[in-house]
Parts: sequence; structure tokens; C-alpha cells
Amino acid sequence: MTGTTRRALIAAAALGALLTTGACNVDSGGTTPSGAASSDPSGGTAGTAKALKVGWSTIYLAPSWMQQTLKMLEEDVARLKGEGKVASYETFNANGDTSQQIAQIQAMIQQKYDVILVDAGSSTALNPVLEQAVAQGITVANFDSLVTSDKVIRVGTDQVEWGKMTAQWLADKLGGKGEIIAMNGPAGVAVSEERWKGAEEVFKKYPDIKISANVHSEYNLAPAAQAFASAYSAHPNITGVFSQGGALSAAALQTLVKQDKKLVPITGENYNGFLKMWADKRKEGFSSLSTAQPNYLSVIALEAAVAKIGGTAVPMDITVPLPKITDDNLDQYAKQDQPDDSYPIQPIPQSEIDKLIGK
Amino acid sequence: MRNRLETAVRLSGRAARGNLDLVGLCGLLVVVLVVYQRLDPTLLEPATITILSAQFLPLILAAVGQTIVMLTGGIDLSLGAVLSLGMAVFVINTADGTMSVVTAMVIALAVTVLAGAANGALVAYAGLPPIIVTLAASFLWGGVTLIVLPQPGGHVPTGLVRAYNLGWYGLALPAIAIAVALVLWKVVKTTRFGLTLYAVGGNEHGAFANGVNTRRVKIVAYGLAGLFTGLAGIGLAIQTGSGDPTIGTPYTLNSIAAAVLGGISFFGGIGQMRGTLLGALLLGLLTNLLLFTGISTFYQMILQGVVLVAAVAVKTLATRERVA
Amino acid sequence: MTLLNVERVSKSFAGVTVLREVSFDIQAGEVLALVGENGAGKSTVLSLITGLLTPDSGTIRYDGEPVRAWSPHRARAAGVASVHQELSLNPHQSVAENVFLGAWPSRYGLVRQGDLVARARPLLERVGLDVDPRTPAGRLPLGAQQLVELAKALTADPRLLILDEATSALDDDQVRAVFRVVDDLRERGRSVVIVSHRMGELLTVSDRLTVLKDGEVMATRRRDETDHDDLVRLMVGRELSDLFPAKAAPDSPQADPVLRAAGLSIPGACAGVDLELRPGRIIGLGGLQGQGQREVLRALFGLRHHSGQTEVDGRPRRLASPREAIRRGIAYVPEDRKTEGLHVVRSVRANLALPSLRVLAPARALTTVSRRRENELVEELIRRMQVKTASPAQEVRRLSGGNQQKVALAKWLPARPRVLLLAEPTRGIDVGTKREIYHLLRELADEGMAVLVTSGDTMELVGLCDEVLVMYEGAVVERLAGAELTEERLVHASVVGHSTAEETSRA
Amino acid sequence: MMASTIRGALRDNRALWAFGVLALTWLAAIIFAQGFNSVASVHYLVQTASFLGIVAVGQTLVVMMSGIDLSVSAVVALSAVVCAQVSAGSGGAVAILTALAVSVLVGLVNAAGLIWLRLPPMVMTLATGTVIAGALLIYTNGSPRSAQIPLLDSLANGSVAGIPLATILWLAIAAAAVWLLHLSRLGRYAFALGTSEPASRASGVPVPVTTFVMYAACALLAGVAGLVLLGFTGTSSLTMGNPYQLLSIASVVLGGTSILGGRGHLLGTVAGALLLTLLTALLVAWNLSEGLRQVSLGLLIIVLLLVYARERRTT
Repeated sequence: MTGTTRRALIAAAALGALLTTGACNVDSGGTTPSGAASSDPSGGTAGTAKALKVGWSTIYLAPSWMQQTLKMLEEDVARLKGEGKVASYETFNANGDTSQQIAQIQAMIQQKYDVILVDAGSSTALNPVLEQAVAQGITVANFDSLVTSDKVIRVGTDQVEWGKMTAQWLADKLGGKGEIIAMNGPAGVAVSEERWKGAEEVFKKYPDIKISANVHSEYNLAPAAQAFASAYSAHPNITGVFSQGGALSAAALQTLVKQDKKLVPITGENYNGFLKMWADKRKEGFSSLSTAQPNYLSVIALEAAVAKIGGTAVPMDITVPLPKITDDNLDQYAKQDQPDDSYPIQPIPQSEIDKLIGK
Repeated sequence: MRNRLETAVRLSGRAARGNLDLVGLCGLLVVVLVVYQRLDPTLLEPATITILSAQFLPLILAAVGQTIVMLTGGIDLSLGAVLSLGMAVFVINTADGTMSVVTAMVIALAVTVLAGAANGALVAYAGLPPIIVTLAASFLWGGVTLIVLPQPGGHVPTGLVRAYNLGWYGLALPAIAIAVALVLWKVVKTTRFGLTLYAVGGNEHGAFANGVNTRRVKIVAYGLAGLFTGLAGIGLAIQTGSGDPTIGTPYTLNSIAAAVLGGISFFGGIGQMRGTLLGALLLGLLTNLLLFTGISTFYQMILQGVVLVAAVAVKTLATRERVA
Repeated sequence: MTLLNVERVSKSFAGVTVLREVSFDIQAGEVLALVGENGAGKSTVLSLITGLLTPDSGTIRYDGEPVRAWSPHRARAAGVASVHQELSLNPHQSVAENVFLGAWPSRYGLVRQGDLVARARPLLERVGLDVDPRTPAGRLPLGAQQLVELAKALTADPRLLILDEATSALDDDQVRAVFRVVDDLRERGRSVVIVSHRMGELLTVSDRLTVLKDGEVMATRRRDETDHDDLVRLMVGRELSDLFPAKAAPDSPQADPVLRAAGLSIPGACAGVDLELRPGRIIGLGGLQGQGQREVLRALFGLRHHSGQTEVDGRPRRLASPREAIRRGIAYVPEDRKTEGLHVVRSVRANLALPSLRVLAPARALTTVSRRRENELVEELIRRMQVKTASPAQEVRRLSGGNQQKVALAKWLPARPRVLLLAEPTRGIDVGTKREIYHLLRELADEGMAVLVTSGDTMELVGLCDEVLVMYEGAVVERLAGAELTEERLVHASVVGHSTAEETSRA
Repeated sequence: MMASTIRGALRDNRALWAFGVLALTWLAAIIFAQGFNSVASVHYLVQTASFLGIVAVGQTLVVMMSGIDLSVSAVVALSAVVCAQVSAGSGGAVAILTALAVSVLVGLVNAAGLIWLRLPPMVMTLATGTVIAGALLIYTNGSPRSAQIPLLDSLANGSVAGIPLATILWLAIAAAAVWLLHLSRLGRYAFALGTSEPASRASGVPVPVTTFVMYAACALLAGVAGLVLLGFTGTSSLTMGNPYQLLSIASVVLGGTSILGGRGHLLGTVAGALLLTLLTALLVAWNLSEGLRQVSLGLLIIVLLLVYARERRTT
């Protein structure tokens, strides 16, 4: 019996020790900038002289799009650190758990971050906590997956427009009639629903376009390939595919290629695997219109937040135009030497960023 | 004549009450709280308590629900889906005004209780193992949620959201809600039904042989779990000011982890709700602590897995001597 | 006054007649024993009384009224309570909670623990159980658990109490406590139906005995009209004088011990136990229930951590796991055959073949099991042990208790173990099968096996064993062999806790 | 040997039921939904079922001994990611062997946790799954590679005599698993463990060896599935295994194997995986909204389980 207690205590002590060491790290590294920040929570007059404490809370970190975003963000952070504008930077990964993300943002409020960047796990659930952060004088910039609150800077692309634009291209390509399979992201997720909403608006105008299957899948090649294969085996006579994600497009195209079937037009995204295959099959008559959720959204969000603290009148809603990848400019995008699971994007000039954030 | 032996039996009996596990958990919790206090000196201020309790409420209540099911020897893999369902039903029915909120709550809870009871009925009458029933039910209730609320949205009165998240005249509403829920459980546990729950979990056949309607007990237990899960969903809706049809998923495994950490047995009949409460608090505080420590997010998942294994292993190894 | 009247009741399952025109009655304030071999129809009769089954024909009158739509619920409401061999306790709840299981007294719907404990105390006292009502039931020894079952049955103050093999796990002391309860009930005009394989007990406690054989009532006798031999004759239809086989010649040369234990100790269970098991000898471990006998067996089979020396063939060997014990030639037939002894939901074949798979699929661990050799082996075992089973594919739980026990024992034989450990080898088994098992054990001993048996049945130990070690509070307090091995001395040592010799020397 | 196997399958009628339900569902699909009668559709159904099927065969091995492996999803990703990563430097063959070795290692760790730490399988395998997911993030620094390994490519996409190679691989694996589980000594031990652990211990069943082999085999098969998926998609991702966690368990149960262990036949799982794939495809073909689709899938699984997978053990 004493053994039990002893063991429990040892485990507790060990864990405690582990946590304390971790805690010390933060104490040594984190207090100075936050102290500086708390002396001037509004950040108005200190201007550019003050170095900011920046954190990014993201719902997922695993997907390669997020990884590229992280890299791009870190590069920009390094540059801003060099300029003395940013003091520290931290990434928080909620790993798909929105409640966890709320906790993260709360922790960032407690730790007196100056800038909170958010890639949201839910379009609505984070509103209260983000507004709380704003109320505490923290500058919140939300990008990519957006929340509905108008109290935070939102940097994104127009997802409905995404759906509209690609669907319109497909409808034109099909001459207003045909049979298609729609490949959507997971059900119940705002991005996926909005893109489909835009697409649906377009397809409603074309009664001769029949949507014979509407497939939902993770934005991920393997499940998408399976989902498409099942839908396709039921509807082998389709003349086009509406896809709202690159991996989904790649899955569809790959299936057609492997089955040696006629290559029908497929809308897409700047997923390198898809772009490479497209470039390869272009001469066989395959065609697509792809767009992109540019990774530089994160950079724009960061710079917008920094500029706002610096006194610039930054617009609350920053809509970044959707890039268009067509048969003509495909070669600029498709990167043969890079892995399939990457999202090649043309860099955005600083002047463009400045224009967007109202400098 | 046989005093020595009986004393031994009595002593070991007292040891078996499971309080030792709780002592270990409490110790761990104190350590975590002390470290937390160092990192966040506002820990014991009402504002922080409000925030933290708002944050922990869904997990605690979900774990309470999971515990009730596990006490009968079952498991609920559909808990996350039912939580989302409760949240969805709640947010589509609320409008500003107290009456409307209360009505919406009642409707949401009725739905989740029914969903739970349906799971229970399948387990009780169909002779299907709980793990499989609730696995299939997780698709079912997840689908229903998507039909009710196809994408994030809905509305919760702003005043309520503010009062809940920031305190209401200095009162931590979520903490009060948790306390009320636990008192409710305490009452349920002292009723005949509560004892029956443990009896069915510990020896279902024996309970049946003694005239206990084991089927009804299971249905009520799953229904009751649905009630607490629904409350968790409503709490989450008020915390976030909206509904989200996919937000509940992580709660399935997290609630199981909290219950297991708190000493609830997979085989039923063993465990105390206070253990679950400690387990849920510990899980929540630990993940929060990781946010403060600045450990790379890549290592967070590894640490979570290791903590779970370590905690449960220490507990099972400590109890092993008594059993073997 | 007649409380219960069973008139010409018949019952059949799937065309097989289990009861044929069975008639008997129970008077108020009477104790009636139902005796018969396994399969004679006793459990079916009891199920009819408790409402689990309804008769195909015939009538049952309770309190003078023919019972209609009789169900367990109604029977209970009418004052019928029963205690079975199978425990229905929840091991994780307290004794007090178990005593009132399913019918907890409550006020305003709330159950107060203090109230439960206070109400449980007198009931526990009545059945002679001195334990803290707050103890989890699973912590009690098996016998004590059975007494809790009895206390539970008494909560409703039953008019008719059914004791179905309810004393099988009890030691003599506890049995006496049960009989006090029975006597008390009788005095208060209550009735008791008792079923047991322990004939001696029945002859002590019952007023009348009804003998069943093959679903028919052979006779109903008053206690003073009958005796042990008479009953056995009625039950099996023949004389059964040679229940126990002849023992090993006491002065025959003793072989070297196969298994020796010195200073065997388990904290809280036993301390400093020395024993030697020799080929050809059957050694018994006696004493009151729960004095550490069971733990000694489990330790020797590697199921229980222990300290002390163990030697096999004179060489020190650790017995840390069942696999090591089996490798050293030790086999174990546990007391609780349904959890440790057998895979009850698997077939007779699978159970019998399991310990022999090494032989059936030799060489490496992954090797294919030979179906042909498996079938041969299984059929040979079924034949040798006379296991009554529809086919080798029958699930073990469908077999009678005696046949289950045969399977639990038989599965070890192909491996030719040199030491056989048996806990309560004949609990709940009818007299015919008992005899078969006794003779088989002696046969195995004669073939050179060393046998160690624990039993709560004094007669069994005296009749079967060459030597009996009596345990008291975890220690061996007496060794009886040859002429000294009598029921009297055995009981004396069990109760007093030291040997008769000590007593005389002290005097 | 084959004859006795089939007889064994027939005796366990729940596995047989699974095949019956599969045949009926397929027939219904052909009649009520278009496109299910073409050779191409059959080809693709059995090919896509192979990925799930290989994982499910492994899952059967542990479920039969009354365990469960929730880390299969992580192992699928692990194997694919490791293979892609290693092949860049050391070539395909080394990469495949490394991936399989790492997978087996995970199975061994799972088994070690069950045996030495006495953890419930659900907790242990869930935890290893989480740890692997975290470890993969660190290993790949978050961006897993794609890889073209000819062997895997042809294995996943090629066919022989019109039968996809992936399916042939799956059936070969199933045959080997049938031998392991139903004909070998170790399989007997697994069944024994699945029905009663105390009785198995007291009968001298080598609990550690059996646990190690079965969990290692399960992880190995998850690893194989990961490799085939890598060949199929040409790329690895950290989440590619996710669908297989719960679906593999569902396949096992739909195949008539008791989730409590000790009952069922491995061949049932083959039917279960096909059935589940077919049902998913059917629901896609009906073009329901995602919500309705999930509701239907849940209800269909429940109905099927009610038809033939009820537990009658507690009587």
C-alpha cells in the first residue's frame, strides 16, 4: 500500500519537474518583451520602436499547405525581427480540436501577446475569445479559414468566388451541358460549404449540367481517390469534374489516367501533384482552371497587424485576389523538382501587400 | 477465533475503495496547479477561474456522461457526435430572451437524452456490444447533426455569451454549472438507480437475478449520459456563441481519457465521479500548461500520449499487487 | 398446513422429458431436502417453484391456491427467496449494498449508506458473518460471499427459502451457521427447500427427503426412516459402497519428493508452509475455509507471487508463472473452474487440446495444428474420462458441472504431469461422478503422479488422502496420516488451530 | 487443408452471413443503382476495398484475442511517410524494408505496453497512435515527401488477368492470416486468450508471445497497407491513415467476428471490408447530402449488425 502512494508521488514529482523545467524556459525567454508590451497596451504612440510578441494559433499544422505557410511566416518574422519590429514568435497547433484552439488563444491573452494570428478551426466558435483578445488591446489578425467576427482583421480569399470562378470556367468549357461529379471537402466545414455554395449558384444557371454525384472527402489524396473511384464507377459517362481542392483534383485526374479513360476537364487548385500531372497531360488535351489559397495570406495578416499597431489605418477585411492558373501560365506554377504535396505559388510583391493593408 | 484474518480482510477492503488512486491524482493536480500558478499568477482570480471553467466545462461534463456509461460496463464512441447534436439543436432554437434560451435548452437536452437512450436501447435489447453500437451511432448522430446544422452558425444571445465567459456580477457561471451538474450526479448516485448502476456494471447477471431490470437501467444510464453530454454541448455553444457541427469529435476520446485517468474501469462497476473530475481537470490543465511552456507544438502530441500511458500505467501497476 | 404442493408435474425440453409426473409437498415450518444426481431434475423443479419455468402439465399450489402466470417477480412477491451456488453478488459494491441488492431501502428516493450498514448488521449476524458491512463483497472469501447471499435472501423475510447447493463453498463452521438460520426459520413456521450433494448435512438438517432420479420421484422419506446408504441406493439405483478407492500402503517405501516447498509465504495469505509431494501419494490441505489453502496451490502453480524455496526433483526451481510450473510437470485444476479452469464458451475439443498444442503442433510456435491428431487425442480423453457430451464441438458451458470438472482435469493428462494440484475437486458434483473422480485420482497416483488436494469436505479428505495437512491462519498446524487421519482430529485441528498432540503435551 | 478451412468458415455461420449480405447488397446495387454492373466498377471496388481490407485483416488478428488496435491509422501513415522519406536517399527496396520494420516495431511496442504495463489495449494503442503522429511531424518537419517506387506503383495499380494486384496481395495476406489464426498453434492461443484470459494463463498459453506476434502482425499489415496506398497515390501524407482506424474495426465486426474476441472467422473480414466499401460507394451513387449519407451508413451498419452480429454469449 505504501508502495502505491510512493509510486504515485514519484510519478507526480517527475512530471512536476518536467513541467517546471519547461516553465523556466519561458520565464527566461518570454518576460522581457511582454513586460515591455504591457507598459503600453494600446501600442499607439510607441510606434515602430516597440518589438512585438507574436503568436500564431492554427487549427492544423500537419497539412503541407500549413507547413508552407509556417515557413513563409517564419521567414517574414525573421525579417521583421531584423528590423526590430518583432521580438518573439510562437506557433500553437490545435490539432483539429477547436476547444483546444480557444484555450490557446486564452493562454496567449494571459501571456500578453501583442499580435495573435489565427487560422480558425470554426467560423463561429472562436468569435467570443477573439473579441475578448481585442478588448484586451491585442491585435488579432485572422487569415485563411476565417471567423465571422468583424472585430478582427480578416485576411482571406473569397471562397464563394472561388467556387463561382472555377464552376463558371467548367460550365463554359462544357458548353453549358453535360454530366459532372462534384468533389467537395469535408461536410460541415465553412470553407468547403462556401466554395460549393458559389459553385452551386453557377450550376443552377445551367439546367443541362447534371451533377450526378456530390462527393465529400478530406482534402487528402488517398481518401479522395477512393471516393472518386466509387463515384466514377457508378457514373462512367461524366464529361467534367468540379473539384474544389487540389488533392481532390489530383485524385480525379489520376483515376482517369490510370483507367485510361477520356480526360475530362477538372477544376483545380495549386496542388503541385495536380499541376505536374496537368502539365504532363496538357498535350493530350487535358485542361483545367486552378486557383490557389496563397500561403502569403499569413504574411499579409502579420504585416497588417504590425502596420496597425504602427498606426496605419488597416482595413478590417482584406480580400486577396484569387490567382488564376490556366493552360497558358501553368509552367510558371508547376514545379517538377518539388514534391507532389506542395503548393507552388508566385511570390506577391511587397508593393501589392502594402496596397492591400492600406499603407 | 478468526480475528486476524478478518482484520486483514477489512484492511484490504478499505484499501480497495480506490481512494489511493485519487490521492495520487490529487497530488499530481496540486503539482500542476503550483506550476500553473507560477506561470500565470492570475490563476486564482475570479476572472481566470471563469475563463478556465468555461473552457473545462464541456470536457468535464462529457467525461461525466462517459463515466456513467462506462460504469455500466459500456463505452460511448458517439459522445462527440451527440455533443455536437446538442449544440446544433440548441443554437438553431435560441433567440434573444430568457424564455427562448430555456426552451432551446430543454429541446436540446430532450434530443440528446433521446439519442443516448436510443444507444442504450440498442445495447440493452439487441445484444450488440456497446463499442460497436456507439461506433455505428457516431455516424448516425453525426449525420443528424449535419442535417440540423449543415455548417457553423446559429445564434446565442450576446448577453449570455458575455455573462458566461466574463462572469456575471463576478460569479463564474460555468463553475457554478459544473458544481450543479456534479451535485445532480451526487443525488442520482444516492438514489436506488445510482446503486443499481454500479450493481449492473459490477455483475450484470447477478443484478438481473436479483430482480433488477437491467435493460431499463442501461437505457436510463445512456439517457442520463446523453443529458450530461447535451449540457456539455450547450456549454460549448454558449462559450463559443454559436454552433459547429463538427466541433464535438475530439470529445469522444478525450472524455474516455479523462475517465480512464480518473480510475473508471473499462469493465464497469468500478470508479468514482470525483476521479473523473480530477482526470478531466488534469487533462485540461496539462494541455494548457503546455501552451505556457513553449515546447514545440510538434512535441505536444507525443507528450500527451506519454502522459496518458504513464498515468494509467502507474495506476494499473500500483493496483496490480492487490489483485494478483 | 401445506405451503407448497407440486402435483403430477411434467416438463420437457425439445422433446426430452426432464420431469415426469413429479409430486411432493412442503408443509409450513418444514425443511425438505431434494436429493438426486446431477441431471435428475432438481434444478428444473426449483425453476418451476421460483417461476423461471412453467410446467407442461400438472399443477403447483402455493398457499392452497394454484399458481397462475407464476413468474420470478410474483414468486418473490409471494415470499419465495432463493440462494444459489452461483453467486450473484457485485464484487465491487459493499457487503451492505449487496445484501439489499435491487431493493435498497430508501427515504425520499435516496439511499443512505449509514442506514444500509445499520440494517445489514443484524442480518449478517444472523448468518454468522462477522465482517464490516462496508467491505467490498469481492474481498471476502468465497464462503463468506455465499453467506452474504443467504443474508440477502433473508431481507425479504421469506416464507419459503430455497437453498440450492448454497453450502457448497462453506466450511463446517459456516454450514452450522446456515443450519442455525434454517432451524430458526422452521421454528417461526417458515419452510425451506434444500438441495445439496453433501448427504451428511441433509440428514442433519432436513425433516423429509425427496429423492429424484431421471426426472421421477423415487421416494420421499422422513429423516429418521433413512440413512446415507439408503439414499444413495435410491439415487443411483445401486449400492455405492466403494466411494473412495483404497489408499496407498502406509508403510510402502516412499519415493523422493517431486515437488518440495519450504517456507512458502504470501503476505496476508500464508506463512512458512513446508510440504513435500511424492509420487504415488495424495496429500490433502484441510482446515476451515480461507486459511490459505487456495493460495498455496496458486503459488505452487506460479499464479501468485510468493517467497520461500521451491524444489522440483531436488533442484531449486522458481515457479513464477503457470508456464514455468507446467514446464516442470505441474498441473492445476482450480476451484473456480468457470473462470480459470475452462474456456466455458469454447468447445470441449478446444479446451481439451489447449495444453497439448505443443504436442499436436510440434517444433516452432507457429506450426500448424494437426486436426487428425487433435481429434484422436480429444476422443481418447473423452472416452477415458467418460465425459458425457453430445460431441467434441459442444460448448463446455452446456455440460453438467461434473462433466465440466472432468474436462478441466482431463485436459492435463496428455502432457503427463508429475504433480497434480486440485482445489475443491468435487464441489457441486453428484455422488456418482465424485466416485469416478476419486478413483481416477488414485489411479493417477498409482501411475506415479503426486497429487495435492484442497477441500472443505472433511469426509472427502479423510476418505481420499494419504496425508492431510491442516492449515490455520496461513500456517500448517497439523499433519495427519494413517490411523491418525480421522474426521474428528481433522475437525479439531481446523477449529482449534493446533494439533491434538500439542494439547496433550500441554495438559 | 483448404477443404477443412472452408468447412471451418461454414461452421461459423456469422462469417458466412457476411458473405450472404455482401452478395445481396451487391445484387441490390446492380438493380437499384446504375453503374455497379460494369467490370470497371467491380475492378475499382475490389481495388479500393483492398486498402481497407489489408488493415482489417490485421485488426481481426488482435480483435480475435479480445484486443483492439487504434494505432493502425497512424501506422498506415508512418509506413508510407517513412518509405517515401527513405527512398529519396537509399532507394526503394531499403525504403520498403525500413517502413515495414518500423511498423512491426510499433506493434511490438503496443504489445509490450499491454503485457508489462498492463494497459487496456484501447488506451495503449490510442497513445501510441498519438505519439506516432507527433513523431512523424518531427521526422518530416511537417512536410512528408512523395515518392515514385516502381514496385509499389505496379503493386497498387497493376493487374493480372484483370484482377488488381492489390486485391491479389490482399487475398494472399488473408490466406496467410487464415493459416495463422485458424490452423496454427498460435492462432489457437489467440482464440483461447480471446475467450478467457485467466483460463488461458492457467492453461499455459504463452500470453506474451501470442500478444507480441498478433500485434506485430497487425501493425505489419497496417504498414503494408500504407505502402500500397503510397504506391496508389504516389505521395505520403500525415493523415492518410485516418479513415482506416474505425472502418477497419467496423469491417471486422461486419465480418461476423465478435468484438469481444474468440469468435468468428478471418474470411468474414474480407466480406466485411468489401461490404463496407460497397455501402460507401452505394451511398455516393445515391447522391444524398452528406448528413443523410452518414445517417444511412450508421443505420445500415446497425441493421446489418442486428441481422447477424448479435452477441449471445451471456446466457
